[in-house]
Amino acid sequence: MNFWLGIRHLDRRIIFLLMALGVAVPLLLKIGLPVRVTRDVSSVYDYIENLKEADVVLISYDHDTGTLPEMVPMSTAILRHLFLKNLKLVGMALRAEGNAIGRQAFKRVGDEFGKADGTDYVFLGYRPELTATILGLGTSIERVFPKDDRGVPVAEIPLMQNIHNYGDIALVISVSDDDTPVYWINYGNARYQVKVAPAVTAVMATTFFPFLNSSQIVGMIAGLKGAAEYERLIKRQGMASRGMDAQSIAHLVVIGFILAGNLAYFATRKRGM
Amino acid sequence: MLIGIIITGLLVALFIMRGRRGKSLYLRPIAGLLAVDEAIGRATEMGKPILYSSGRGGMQRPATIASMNILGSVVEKVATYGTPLIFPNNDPVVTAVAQEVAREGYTKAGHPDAYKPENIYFVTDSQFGYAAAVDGIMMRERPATNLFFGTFEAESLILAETGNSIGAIQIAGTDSSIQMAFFMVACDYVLIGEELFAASGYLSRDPQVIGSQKGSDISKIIIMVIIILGVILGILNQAWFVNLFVTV
Amino acid sequence: MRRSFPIIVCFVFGMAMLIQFFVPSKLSRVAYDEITNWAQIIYAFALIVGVFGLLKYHSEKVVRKSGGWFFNLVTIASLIIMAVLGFAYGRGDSSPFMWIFNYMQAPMQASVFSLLAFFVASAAFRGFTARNAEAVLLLLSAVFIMFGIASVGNAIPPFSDIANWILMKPSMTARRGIFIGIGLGTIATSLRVILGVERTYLGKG
Amino acid sequence: MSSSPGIWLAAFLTLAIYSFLYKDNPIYRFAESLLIGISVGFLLVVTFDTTILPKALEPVGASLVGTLAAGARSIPGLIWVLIPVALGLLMFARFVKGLAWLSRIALALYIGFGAGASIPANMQSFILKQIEASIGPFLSVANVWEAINDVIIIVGLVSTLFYFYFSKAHSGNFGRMAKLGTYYLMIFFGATFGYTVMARISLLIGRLSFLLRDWLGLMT
Repeated sequence: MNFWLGIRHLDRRIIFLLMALGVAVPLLLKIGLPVRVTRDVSSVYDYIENLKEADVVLISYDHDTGTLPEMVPMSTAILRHLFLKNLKLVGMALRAEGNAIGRQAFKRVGDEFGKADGTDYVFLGYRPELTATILGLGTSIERVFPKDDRGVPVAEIPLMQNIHNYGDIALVISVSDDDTPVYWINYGNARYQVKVAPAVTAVMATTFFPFLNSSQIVGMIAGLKGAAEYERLIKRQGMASRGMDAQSIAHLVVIGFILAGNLAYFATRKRGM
Repeated sequence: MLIGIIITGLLVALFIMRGRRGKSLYLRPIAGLLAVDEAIGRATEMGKPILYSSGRGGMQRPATIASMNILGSVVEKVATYGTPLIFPNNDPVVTAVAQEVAREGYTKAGHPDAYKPENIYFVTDSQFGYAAAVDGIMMRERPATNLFFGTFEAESLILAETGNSIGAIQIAGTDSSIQMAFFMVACDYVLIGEELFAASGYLSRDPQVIGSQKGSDISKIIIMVIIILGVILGILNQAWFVNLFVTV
Repeated sequence: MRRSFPIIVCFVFGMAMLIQFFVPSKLSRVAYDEITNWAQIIYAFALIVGVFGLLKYHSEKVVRKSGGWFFNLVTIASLIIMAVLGFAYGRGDSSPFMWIFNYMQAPMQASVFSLLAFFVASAAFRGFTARNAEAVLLLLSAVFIMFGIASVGNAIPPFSDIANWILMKPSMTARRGIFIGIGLGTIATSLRVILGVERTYLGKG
Repeated sequence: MSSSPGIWLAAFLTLAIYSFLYKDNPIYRFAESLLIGISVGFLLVVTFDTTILPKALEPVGASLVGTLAAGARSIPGLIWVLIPVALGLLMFARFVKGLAWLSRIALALYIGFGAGASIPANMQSFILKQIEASIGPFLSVANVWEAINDVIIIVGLVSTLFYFYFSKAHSGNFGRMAKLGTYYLMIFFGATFGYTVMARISLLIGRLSFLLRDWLGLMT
């Protein structure tokens, strides 16, 4: 059979196989393709870099399990930076599924740096009702979260003694797979002037371009790519860098197939096949 | 906002009324809808079933209602030809409605006995459980035609690519702008955006429905005028006009 | 009665929902919550009907021993086991119900979801051929975005800039056009339903 | 390599689903049947816990007790909570010949509810917001490049709307505008496809990481 005709009627399973390899190989081998650090990401990094020791950062886990592959590398890279800088961390969730994810992430990365629950970080738990919760934290954190996620009264947690509302918080990071950060911006930032930085899925990124333009947010980290950039900035290459290699190569595989498909189309059309 | 709804509402109502008085209105052809007849014919010739899906939308979504209208016309045709129609559902309320629509369609076509409620059934509400099930049905029942009309989410391409691999003719229409792109690449015909909602008028030829389409077309002209006016006023730095459209 | 009563119900509740939006009062909020609850209850009962239908469908195949009846049995058995475990032991973090969800349902759903990565490739291979002007635009726009945003092209400024421009300008504007069309189509359909012009869903009769 | 039976089970089921890519086979069909059964069972329990019990059974039970205790005075309350339950029960009328039409009442309520709610929601997010976003940028045109972009946007929007104009034949100048609209639409579809590929590949990365790292322990 003619070569190009063969390409045109290529068995789908060969495409599937190459796709699987395109993702699996970069995951297994460290390739380290170039990553250009964008301004959106570096401004979040710089803002955190300029915080003083013992400043407080609030991280809210506003996503579900479906988008974990994108969210975990992002939150891990951010947490590492924060612990590395010896900042104090307050965690919470505006989604039920995000609660367990955030709690585990705090513990996992906290243990890496030998940080203790209650003195270096605290995980407050989950509250539904975005607007009410975000506004409530502006007046009193303790009123919204009387106890932390382990059931310890907030009044008895050493870390929380000096943290009462947004006035004591240097930055809010919303790790989200939908437009929850918009609520943080509209209620937390607009009403209480707390600084906000969204860490969102790649698909959601376009939603926040207007807020970046108007400087309503400190910066933005979006998707695996954003996470890979952040890993580059903190000089700890992890899951995101590998994932981003896999992303890049898988995309090249898809583009390669499009090219092959077109070449085959024109080669066979000319000969009237 | 209230004004916008009143204007659109009045326009639609006005043209529905004009339609009631029997004024006939022109509607341009939509390729995807013309292809539905052809696709039904093909399945009949090949002696294979037709697979219908309304995707993941609940019955409260207008796109699902539009899908039920299309289903009604499709059922009348398959009932006449005796072609089997399989419709696995993702939502139990849709199942109930679709069964009503199908029963009525078969009765109207004069074959009430040919109606098989077991061909329209609830599978699961799990998005990917549903996708897995419909893929399985396609591989085993080998439909000649797949019709996807309604609100689709990520499962769209899982269904359309599997349908393509079994060589089915596929026609799709959805109100999800993202999934339109996937259907565009994987299906033979696609109803783009509003074409899905306009389909009802084409298929039923009900003058009142066609009238309401005219009403929404006039609204489009109004919107175009507003935009062009907005551009001019914007260049003249008149912010008040833009602010008219700011909603909280 | 059979025809007109459902249409009246539809009209009344449709108008009620429309009016409550514009008359913000405590009453309208209570009414909204109440109707939402009703709709949920109707869904729940429809689900029970649907599950009956599903069990009937599968058990008939098992009883008739039709081809692949074993798989119908798997569905029936797993449904019943899941329901019994859920009702008997609850839905706590360490319940058997959640164990099955975490180690069986969730991974299977995620795997079906990820089939898309493969299907995206095969669809692109077949669907993106430059047959005519429209197809060329479809193709170029997809390739620029893939290369310039998600792949190595992102590190090369002209590609990432072009990709971002496509995304934010021509593509965004077409999306707005689609949105306006869908918005009008939705509103017209909803009005037809409320006014009783469209009643296929009740069986046209 | 993992020693957790849960991980092994999840890995087996993941591979069972992937086997569909090769071809339809009994192992895939087993996983598919299992997924349908489990997911419906899951939905049933969750719906019972979150809807049927707290929104139907408990209120009815509570007001029944209330009626028995307080007598006729609380009968209106009882009727009120019985209405939705009765509507729900109408769904079962479908099984009774001659009464099947009763279920249409419940369906009509459900559909009317959705249709009424969708009108203001669509007006706001699909129409007014889009108009605002389209003409807003013209208030602050900084340079020629921005002006060119703004023109591209407005031409695109108007021509796309022409495409969606149904009650006039697409011929002559009108047809040319509509044709221009389809070009914009194609750019949108291509861009959306290309952009979404990213998210889809992330999912595969997630699954393969599970297999390679959590199950086989190959990623270090």
